[in-house]
Amino acid sequence: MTVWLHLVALVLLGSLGGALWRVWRGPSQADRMMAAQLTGTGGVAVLIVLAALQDWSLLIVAVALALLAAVAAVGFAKSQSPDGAGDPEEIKPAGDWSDLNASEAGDG
Amino acid sequence: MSLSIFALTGAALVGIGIYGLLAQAHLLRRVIAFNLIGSGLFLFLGAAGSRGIGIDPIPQALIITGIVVALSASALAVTLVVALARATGRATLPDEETPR
Amino acid sequence: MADLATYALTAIGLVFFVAGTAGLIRFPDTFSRLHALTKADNLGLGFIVMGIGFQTERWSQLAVLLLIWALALLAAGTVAQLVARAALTTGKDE
Amino acid sequence: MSAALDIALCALILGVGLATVVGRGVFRAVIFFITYGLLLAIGWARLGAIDVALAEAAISAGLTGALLLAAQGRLRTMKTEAEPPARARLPAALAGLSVACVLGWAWFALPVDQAPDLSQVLPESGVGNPVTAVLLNFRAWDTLLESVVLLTALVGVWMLAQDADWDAALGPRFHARPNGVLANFGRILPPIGLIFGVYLVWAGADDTGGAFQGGTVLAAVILLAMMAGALQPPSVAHPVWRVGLVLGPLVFVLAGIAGALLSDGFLTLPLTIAKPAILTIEAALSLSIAATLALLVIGPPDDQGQDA
Repeated sequence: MTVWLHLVALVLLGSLGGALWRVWRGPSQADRMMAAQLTGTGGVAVLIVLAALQDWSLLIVAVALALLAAVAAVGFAKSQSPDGAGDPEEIKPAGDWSDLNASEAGDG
Repeated sequence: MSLSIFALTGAALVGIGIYGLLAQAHLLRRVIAFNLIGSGLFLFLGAAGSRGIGIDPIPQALIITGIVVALSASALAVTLVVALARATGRATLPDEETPR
Repeated sequence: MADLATYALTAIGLVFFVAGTAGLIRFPDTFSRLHALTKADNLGLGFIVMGIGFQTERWSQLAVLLLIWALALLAAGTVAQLVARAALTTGKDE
Repeated sequence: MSAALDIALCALILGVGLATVVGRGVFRAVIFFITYGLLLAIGWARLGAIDVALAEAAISAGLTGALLLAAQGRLRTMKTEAEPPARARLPAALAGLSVACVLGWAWFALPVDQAPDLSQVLPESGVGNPVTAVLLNFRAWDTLLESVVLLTALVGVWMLAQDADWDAALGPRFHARPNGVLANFGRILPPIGLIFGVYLVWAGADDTGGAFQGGTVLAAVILLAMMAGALQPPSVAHPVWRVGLVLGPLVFVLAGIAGALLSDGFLTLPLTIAKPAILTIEAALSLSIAATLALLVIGPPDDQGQDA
């Protein structure tokens, strides 16, 4: 079991490395941000496996990571808005956007 | 064995950070490079503190406070960068501009 | 028996993680890459959580594992929506 | 097998560290630095330093990313000059390489000291987590001064506000679409994070956790609630927040004076009251750390975004 769990952690780190390649390549900022988010999920998975391997109290680190996983991305969404403090959902996207729900469709 | 790996990684991170601090002119990138130096030293210290029997909690306590202080210093530095950019329109130090 | 379940479930989890990363690298545009991330990876994390769950020594550890997965799902859903919207309104700039 | 895992992890840490300093693009460097903190937390977990892993994870995931991304976005909207290319690369690389080599040599040249055996004195500290014992009892001076350093940094950040903005609320004016994804997230997560942060402070006496780790989680929760529009950032003069900022250092100093009067000297805690004293100091300290770190990341009062 120990060998297998080491192997699982190694493969997870490898998949994390693949996501890092996307952070490097981009091309858009959203690509980089989402790839970083994926490394976050992968990191949580690695920590869970390490908890089984080494010490169950490592789970608390995984909880902290999962809890705060979204904070950086929220900061990113904020910084992308025109005044640096808004919400991307406040802005209506350009062009035909038929996916908006009915309550929003009227207020153009 | 694995302690040496982490200690050497810490040493290499200090070197990488020094490179970034000297070669990159944009001040936000210098703040990041400075943080690399700090965390490399923490890693070195943490590995050194684990060499004896068991893990020495004193370096751990120092590193925890160090991480928090590094963040507060970074916050001050980042605010300075923004204030400089607001005053001059640049995020680089004036005397280090490449001559045109 | 428990070990067998761990082998199987973590293996499935790995498949999802690797598939998600492959999608992240191979898919042609930003929005299709978002799919790869938010779906495959969190499914993968779920299988890893279940697999490791068979190794826990106490019920509290299992509960913490499930909490981790729930938090990761909440974060991933929120982030995917916000980043996709940000990408839609600002476009590709670099 | 275990060594292979460590080598792979360290290779990733080094690769990401290198990616933050080479090439062009401030945004890319910032994103790499966020993932760098995550990998470093895994590294600390591998070293068995769980308290450090917790602090690193909470700081890098919860605070550093938001701080740097906000600054990068701010510089972009101010239309600062484009990033100049890297210069003097060879001398810089040589300087970095030589320092790294000296440190690497030092690792093998340094004598291996035995770690001091704290198991003898740990019962005298009143708490079971050795890291907490060091932070709040054996080396309490360091921790007290460090909490003052945090406050000083915050005052420094506030001093960079423009005169016209001084009375305004701290940071930019955050807003979100009512009942949108962000606003709802800002309502769901903070209660969970609050419980988790308080748990870390409480558990820190005997288990993994403590004032710094719990305070950092609470700071990230406050930051998130502010960014989602669920909590209004205070102004510089806000009385409740001011009390919160100085409460930790104040309680710490009072406990220290009590130690000087009742026991052996400043900041010594007699065993009979050590545990309740440490828990009280930790509770006050984590409140102050949470408030200080959150306001540090939010930044000085800044109305620039509004009139732009």
